[in-house]
Amino acid sequence: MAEVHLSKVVKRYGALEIVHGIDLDIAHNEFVVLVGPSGCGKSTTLRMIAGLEEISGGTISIGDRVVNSLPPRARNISMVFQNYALYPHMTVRENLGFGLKIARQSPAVIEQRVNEAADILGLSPLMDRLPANLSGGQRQRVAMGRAIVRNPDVFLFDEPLSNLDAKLRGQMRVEIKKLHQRVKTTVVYVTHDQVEAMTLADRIVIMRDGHIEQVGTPIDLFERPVNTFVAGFIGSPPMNQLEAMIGSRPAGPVAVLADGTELPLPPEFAGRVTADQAVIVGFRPENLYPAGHGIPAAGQTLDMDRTVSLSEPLGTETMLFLDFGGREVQAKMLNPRLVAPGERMPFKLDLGHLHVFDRASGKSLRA
Amino acid sequence: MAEVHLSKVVKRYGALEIVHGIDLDIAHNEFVVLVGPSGCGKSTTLRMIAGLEEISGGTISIGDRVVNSLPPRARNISMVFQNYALYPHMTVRENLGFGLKIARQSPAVIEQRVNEAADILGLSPLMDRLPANLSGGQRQRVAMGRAIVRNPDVFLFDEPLSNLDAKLRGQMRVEIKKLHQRVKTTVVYVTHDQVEAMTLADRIVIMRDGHIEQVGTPIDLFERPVNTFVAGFIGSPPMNQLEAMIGSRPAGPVAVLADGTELPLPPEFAGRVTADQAVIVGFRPENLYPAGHGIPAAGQTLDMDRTVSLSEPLGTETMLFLDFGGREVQAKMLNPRLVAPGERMPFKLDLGHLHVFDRASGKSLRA
Amino acid sequence: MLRSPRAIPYLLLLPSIVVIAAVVLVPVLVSLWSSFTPYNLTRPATLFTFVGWRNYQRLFANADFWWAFGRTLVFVTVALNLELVFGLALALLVNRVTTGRKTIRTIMMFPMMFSPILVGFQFKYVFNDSVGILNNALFSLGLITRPIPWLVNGALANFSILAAEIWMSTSIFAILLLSGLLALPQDPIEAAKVDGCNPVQVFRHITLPFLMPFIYIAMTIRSLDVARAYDMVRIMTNGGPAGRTELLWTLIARVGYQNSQMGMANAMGYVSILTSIAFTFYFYRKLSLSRRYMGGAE
Amino acid sequence: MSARMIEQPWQRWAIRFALFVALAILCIPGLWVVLTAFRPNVEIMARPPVWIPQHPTLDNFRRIFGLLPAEQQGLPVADYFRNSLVISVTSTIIAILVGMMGGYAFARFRFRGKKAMFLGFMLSRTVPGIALSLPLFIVWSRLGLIDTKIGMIVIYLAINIPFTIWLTDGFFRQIPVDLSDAAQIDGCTRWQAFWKIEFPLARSGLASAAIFAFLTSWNEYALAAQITRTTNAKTMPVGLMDFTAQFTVDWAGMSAMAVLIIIPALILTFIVQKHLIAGLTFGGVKG
Amino acid sequence: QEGYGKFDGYTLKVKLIGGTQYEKLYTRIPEWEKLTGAKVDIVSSKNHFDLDREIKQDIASGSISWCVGSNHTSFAPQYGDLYVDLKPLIPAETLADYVPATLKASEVDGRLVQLPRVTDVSNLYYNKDVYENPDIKAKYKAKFGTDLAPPKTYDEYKQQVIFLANPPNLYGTAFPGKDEGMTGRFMELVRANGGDMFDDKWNPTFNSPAGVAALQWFVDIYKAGAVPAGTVNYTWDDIGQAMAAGTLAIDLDWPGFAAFFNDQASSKIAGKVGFALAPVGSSGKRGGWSGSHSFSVTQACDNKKAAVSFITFMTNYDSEMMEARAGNLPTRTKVFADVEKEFRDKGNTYMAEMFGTWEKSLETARTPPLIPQWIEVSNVLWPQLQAAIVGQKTPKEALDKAASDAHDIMEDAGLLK
Ligand SMILES: Nc1ncnc2c1ncn2[C@@H]1O[C@H](COP(=O)(O)OP(=O)(O)OP(=O)(O)O)[C@@H](O)[C@H]1O
Ligand SMILES: Nc1ncnc2c1ncn2[C@@H]1O[C@H](COP(=O)(O)OP(=O)(O)OP(=O)(O)O)[C@@H](O)[C@H]1O
Ligand SMILES: [Mg+2]
Ligand SMILES: [Mg+2]
Repeated sequence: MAEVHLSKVVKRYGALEIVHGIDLDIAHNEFVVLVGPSGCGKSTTLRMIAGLEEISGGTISIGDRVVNSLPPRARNISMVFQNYALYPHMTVRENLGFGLKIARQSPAVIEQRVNEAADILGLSPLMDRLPANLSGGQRQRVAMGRAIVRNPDVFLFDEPLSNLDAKLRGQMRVEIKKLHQRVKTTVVYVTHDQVEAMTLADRIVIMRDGHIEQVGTPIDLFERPVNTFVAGFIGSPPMNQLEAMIGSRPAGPVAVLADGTELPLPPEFAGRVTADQAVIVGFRPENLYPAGHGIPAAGQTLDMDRTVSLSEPLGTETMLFLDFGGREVQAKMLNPRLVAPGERMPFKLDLGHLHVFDRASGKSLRA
Repeated sequence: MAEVHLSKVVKRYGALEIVHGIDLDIAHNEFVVLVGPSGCGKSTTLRMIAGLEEISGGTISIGDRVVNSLPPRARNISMVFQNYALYPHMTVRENLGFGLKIARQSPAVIEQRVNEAADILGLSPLMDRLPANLSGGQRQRVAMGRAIVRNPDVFLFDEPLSNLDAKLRGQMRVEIKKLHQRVKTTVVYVTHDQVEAMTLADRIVIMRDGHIEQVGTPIDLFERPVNTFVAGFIGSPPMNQLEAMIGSRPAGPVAVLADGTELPLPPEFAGRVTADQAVIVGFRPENLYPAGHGIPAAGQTLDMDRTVSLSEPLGTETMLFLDFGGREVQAKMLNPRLVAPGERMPFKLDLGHLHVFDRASGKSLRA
Repeated sequence: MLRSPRAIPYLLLLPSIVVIAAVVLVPVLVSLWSSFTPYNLTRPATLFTFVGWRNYQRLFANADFWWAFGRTLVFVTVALNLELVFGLALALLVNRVTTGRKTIRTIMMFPMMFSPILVGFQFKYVFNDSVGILNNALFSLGLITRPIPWLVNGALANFSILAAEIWMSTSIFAILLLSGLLALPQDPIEAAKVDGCNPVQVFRHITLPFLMPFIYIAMTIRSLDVARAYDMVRIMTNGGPAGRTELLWTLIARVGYQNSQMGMANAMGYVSILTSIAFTFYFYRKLSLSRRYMGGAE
Repeated sequence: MSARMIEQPWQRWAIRFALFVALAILCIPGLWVVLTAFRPNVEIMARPPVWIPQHPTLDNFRRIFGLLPAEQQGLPVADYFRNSLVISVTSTIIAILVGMMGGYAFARFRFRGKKAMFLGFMLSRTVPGIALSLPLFIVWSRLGLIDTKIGMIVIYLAINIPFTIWLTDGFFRQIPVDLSDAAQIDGCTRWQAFWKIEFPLARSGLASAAIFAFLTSWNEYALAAQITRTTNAKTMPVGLMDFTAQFTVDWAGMSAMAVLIIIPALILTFIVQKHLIAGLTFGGVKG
Repeated sequence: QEGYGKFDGYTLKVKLIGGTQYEKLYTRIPEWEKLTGAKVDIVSSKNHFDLDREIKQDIASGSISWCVGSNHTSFAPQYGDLYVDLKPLIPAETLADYVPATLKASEVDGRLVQLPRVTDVSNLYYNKDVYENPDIKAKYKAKFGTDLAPPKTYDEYKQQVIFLANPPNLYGTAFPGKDEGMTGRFMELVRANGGDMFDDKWNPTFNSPAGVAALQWFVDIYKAGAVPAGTVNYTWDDIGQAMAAGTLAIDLDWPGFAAFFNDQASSKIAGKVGFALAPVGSSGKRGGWSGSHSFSVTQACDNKKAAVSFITFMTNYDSEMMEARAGNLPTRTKVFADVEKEFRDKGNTYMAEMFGTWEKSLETARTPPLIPQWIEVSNVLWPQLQAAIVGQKTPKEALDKAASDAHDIMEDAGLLK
């Protein structure tokens, strides 16, 4: 049993406080993904859990032991370091097998486990190279392999796939998922990749500046971000966010944009907004689409003609940039065709998926 | 004028040949993105262009000078190293300003340019830190900043954004685009991010194992991959590829899958396939969708009921895994709803977007 | 030619080569020649009498020489290894402290400030059996009732000069290894901790391999440098009593300068050079192997 | 990353204790010499022993400087000191510069004859002093370098250069090549890249080499005794032997002189050792 | 007063023994410079052994560019014809002022290659705390039937030191156990026993019965614990320190220690030191090992007159008085009497007594064999002596081995007749 509990955990470097007393309970066998902007304290948090960084305040426990002053080796964890931290004097094979050797596994077991990991990671032809003679991605895979050959209580992954190509990353993602299902360990995983976060996580933890902003299942975070930060952070391209004032209309409250456009709010906001409240209205690019080139909205839409200022074709979809409500917003065009900048097109905004946040606090006004 | 020409460039480490004589012409002011699986020789190629790696064979020229034996500083390039290579004993400010100082720019100019870059990169509060006291992403931004403060003839970027969060990465992408437009330099850019590749590149170069597989505009590569490798590499999730035999039917050639399913081929393949030819048929997950949850196909579809074995909700879309043609394939469900594994749904396969490759050579059979 | 990049390493090495050649090469050739002559210091003309291998033949038949030779080998081996172990331990300790680091390091190097001759006198008095401080201390503590003749008994005398040598040189190892420790990368150590290593295992599997190149460098430097101990040994025992602490260096110096038989002394010198070369070669091989992983050109 | 590791209090104390013991062992024989310098001779090797000086005195120092009425003639300590300082400092600086160049060449370049040269430098140190001293003396006397500071400086260079080369070679190898690559991309010549990037990063290594080189020259006796003769070039350790006569050794005076030798060495070492810095290359490269 | 000549503008290069004990004399150099108008350039100033090594190097490298060198009777034979014969250069009447035996000992092959500056010979110092202790005296008397007084013979010496030893606080005596000191003390006893180191034909004879008896004497007192066990490693300074520390009852030692032993600041036995003549051996003679520090003039000197003037000045009456006042044995007959008187007048009977005692012993004093090979022979001899003393060999075995090695050396040198 390896649940991980962080309670009021603080990290200071000298006078500089980096992590401001975070609380987090991770259940046994849970897969938690940590996301957040660069420099928000993700790695530091992992390193504190691993025991590599002194904890300036609060407690961390693994299982039912408070581990604050336990050395890393007593915590039974595996970690993929953001900067790999390979053993430069050992070959790939030795790097992979080192943890097992220390755990006094028999050579046969080591051999087998190492080869297995190497196969998964596509490292087999490189087993006798030194890290210095590997490419960036190959090094990262070695770092990954070193973690997965072991059977720890907790896996800590710090951006383990960031330097791999999309295809390999996809494969690895599946392998990690399998691994997690097979060995039933607790995983804390840092990533900047939205797809990874969404597909792997049981729960996602969003950090900002050493605080936790929201914890929840992927879909939760995606559909019910508690504030503008989370809304802007989850989903790529990010949610369009526009300043607006609440107006009350007979049919219900509307959001009045800077250019006077009125967006009728979904019924769930009735009673949660007050007239003349300064708010932020958000909608994802997916919900703004050229007519006929999107997922037809289930409910009401706002229809308009807009000039496209820039288009970014991505293959099966194209991102379109256009002015709306006094700002540049992004729209997503499925079933794409070539769009030249300057082209005027009819757009539809799916009003059923509007998000509304209080402008002062940034907090979501949804239930 | 800084076009870059690689002609029969070979790189060997001892007896091991890593780059096998590649040819590549990059026009002045072109933005070329290098993609390829981990370890295929992207970094090596950049480093040879930069003059950091001896060229074992062939020639590289920048502008109209053959630079094979010119030292790096004579080539007037900026480079972001995959492993950052920050000056550990200099503060962020000094790291950023170093190149300018060496070029004997006046302190005022240095100050201004460094601050500008720091602003773009969000490094301003960290200017007096040493690299050792930065987070991974912050280090990467310093590496990036060091390159962009200068005005070189050629920019070389080696996975410059891999450790940044999606939001920042989006911003940075825009900045790079702006930079490129402003200073009119030639850029060679290595990335594993499909969106980056698609949005930034004038042309994408796909490498595999030290060879160039295909060079073309992003849309070109996406829509007309020359072989199964490119088809599988561009697009995420990757194209579904199934083994099939060509059968000839009165209505035109069909691909017969392992389970006997027949897929009528788009008309463009008529005359390009022969009966009983062993082929690979490919289609992107976007073109296989639960009825009502996809972009309605323009032409013919294949309709079928299938059991979903696994679903991965990603927010605005959900990936579904199902058996088809004797293999597990991925389908994309737009306008998603919760799908439980085991649920049986009606699927549509858009037959207008089929790709067909010769099975032996992997080559595309399209014109 | 000189401007071509290929010349750069040679240019960089040129000053070193010139100095070494000037100071070492010519003298070495002269002394090599003289080892084939009956060269006597006070009779310069003897430098031009060639006697072939006579000096060497006599040498090989000389039991005293071989005793001194063997004793020197043992002395060097034991001294170096102990100094290494102590120096390493010291460096590791000093590396761990965070407060008063500068002072502690300086104190650590304290014995290095002592000129070897001074160390000779110092330890001669320390080990003096009747008025030396060691025996005095042992008496005061009531540990002995009869003075211990440190510099007389064969084993004790060798122990004593060994102790002096170790005292004098452990710091050198410590400082060289400390600077190696300072350059130690932190990442692999952290990785090893996470991989389950206890401090000893971290040391064994990470720290030590990283230090190995520095250890070999320090070993090489010291193995060639122990001859510094000559000044010290000469003053402490000058090889006595009854040749029990005779080392090559005391023997050679006595033969060469006191007895004026430079030719013979140089022959002895060459036997020891050949041994040193073997040592050096061994260390060089080890060094190259141990830093295979390091950056830099092979 | 300069992580501060988890360390139990008992560990901290154990380390402090072990260190204290180690330093005590290192210091006591030396401190005894220092104390001797401040004792009258009666106390030095007395039976029963006198541990703490009962009658501390500066007479031993006064004697050195000729300040005692009985001894009008002091030793030319000022000259010895000047010679020692000039010789040691100059030879150290040059040895570090020249050796560093060599070390850099070995660490960063491939070239023909590299192994042979590296070995050659090593082998140059295998020659025992005795085989060197006389021929060296002969050559030096032909060149007029006997009893000159230059003569000593050159000799110490030859002693100090080889190990400076090995040591700096080791340290330059520890510095990721990518850093100098980055500097060259930033427009540096190789020379600039060296001075601005690699040199500062090799600082610890250079400092330890410098300390070692300096103390070696500062304390060297055998060759100095041979090549130097007068106040022109005689160094402090040779001056130390002024306290030995045919039948006597003035141990008190010698100890006082030793103190005079040790103090400047301590000061210089203290100054230089601040460059021994941990983790100079941390944070530079990833992986 | 002698005339010292005029050498205006000439620079005399000299190579002098250095060290605090010897340099006091050099304060007189300016006076000579004033007298003669010459300048003195001290091209080297080193201790005894280093100076020897340096001179050998100069010979080897052919770089004799100096005129005057410090010398010593033990070293002089090695230098061959480096130095001139002074007899023709110094007036006989001047030479007559020196102690004849000392001057004689300064000759090598009949050539006066050096002008002696201070002489050394050993006599007994004893600790009055021990020798005048009624308790000890009574016990001694009870045991041997004679009064306890400084020994007259080596046998008595042995008996006393064994009796008096009470380690670790008090030893009977100590002797230098290595290097030339060991050889010298042995030689002294061999000669006192009627033997010698070589016969007329330069055959080593120290393994004669007289030699064996001499070595046996050392072995006996060593075995009996009358000397510190470490004595085999002692050199003069160790013995001096031990004596000054009050841990020796009696000490056969050099005159230079007299002042040291009586100095409150350096010695615990100050005021309690007595002198006695060195004991005699079985032949009834004293062994009297002596040697002198001296000055020599090189053959290569370009102005031998100036050089001779310099060395005469440095050993003239005033110079010698200066040396004597510092406690060194002068080499001029008159100075002995004068300095003794001077000390007595000043109430320093201690030093006066010292000069009296030592002057007596000079008559029978002898140098080691004045041959270049002496040091080399000594170097084969003392390790063997040590071997016997520490019980590794019998005296006979040890001496036979040394004699055979010495024989080889003499043969190689072509000295054997
Ligand atoms: N010093 C070396 N010796 C031998 N092989 C090397 C050396 N350096 C790199 N390689 C090999 O060269 C190949 C190309 O390396 P390169 O760094 O160019 O890959 P890459 O395309 O940048 O990969 P990544 O995306 O993982 O960074 C890799 O297979 C790598 O293992
Ligand atoms: N040694 C240090 N001293 C001071 N500040 C530090 C130190 N190490 C890290 N920091 C700061 O702590 C903050 C958190 O760092 P951390 O490495 O945890 O970020 P992160 O969330 O992992 O970011 P990234 O995604 O960029 O890796 C950063 O702002 C960083 O600048
Ligand atoms: Mg991080
Ligand atoms: Mg790469």
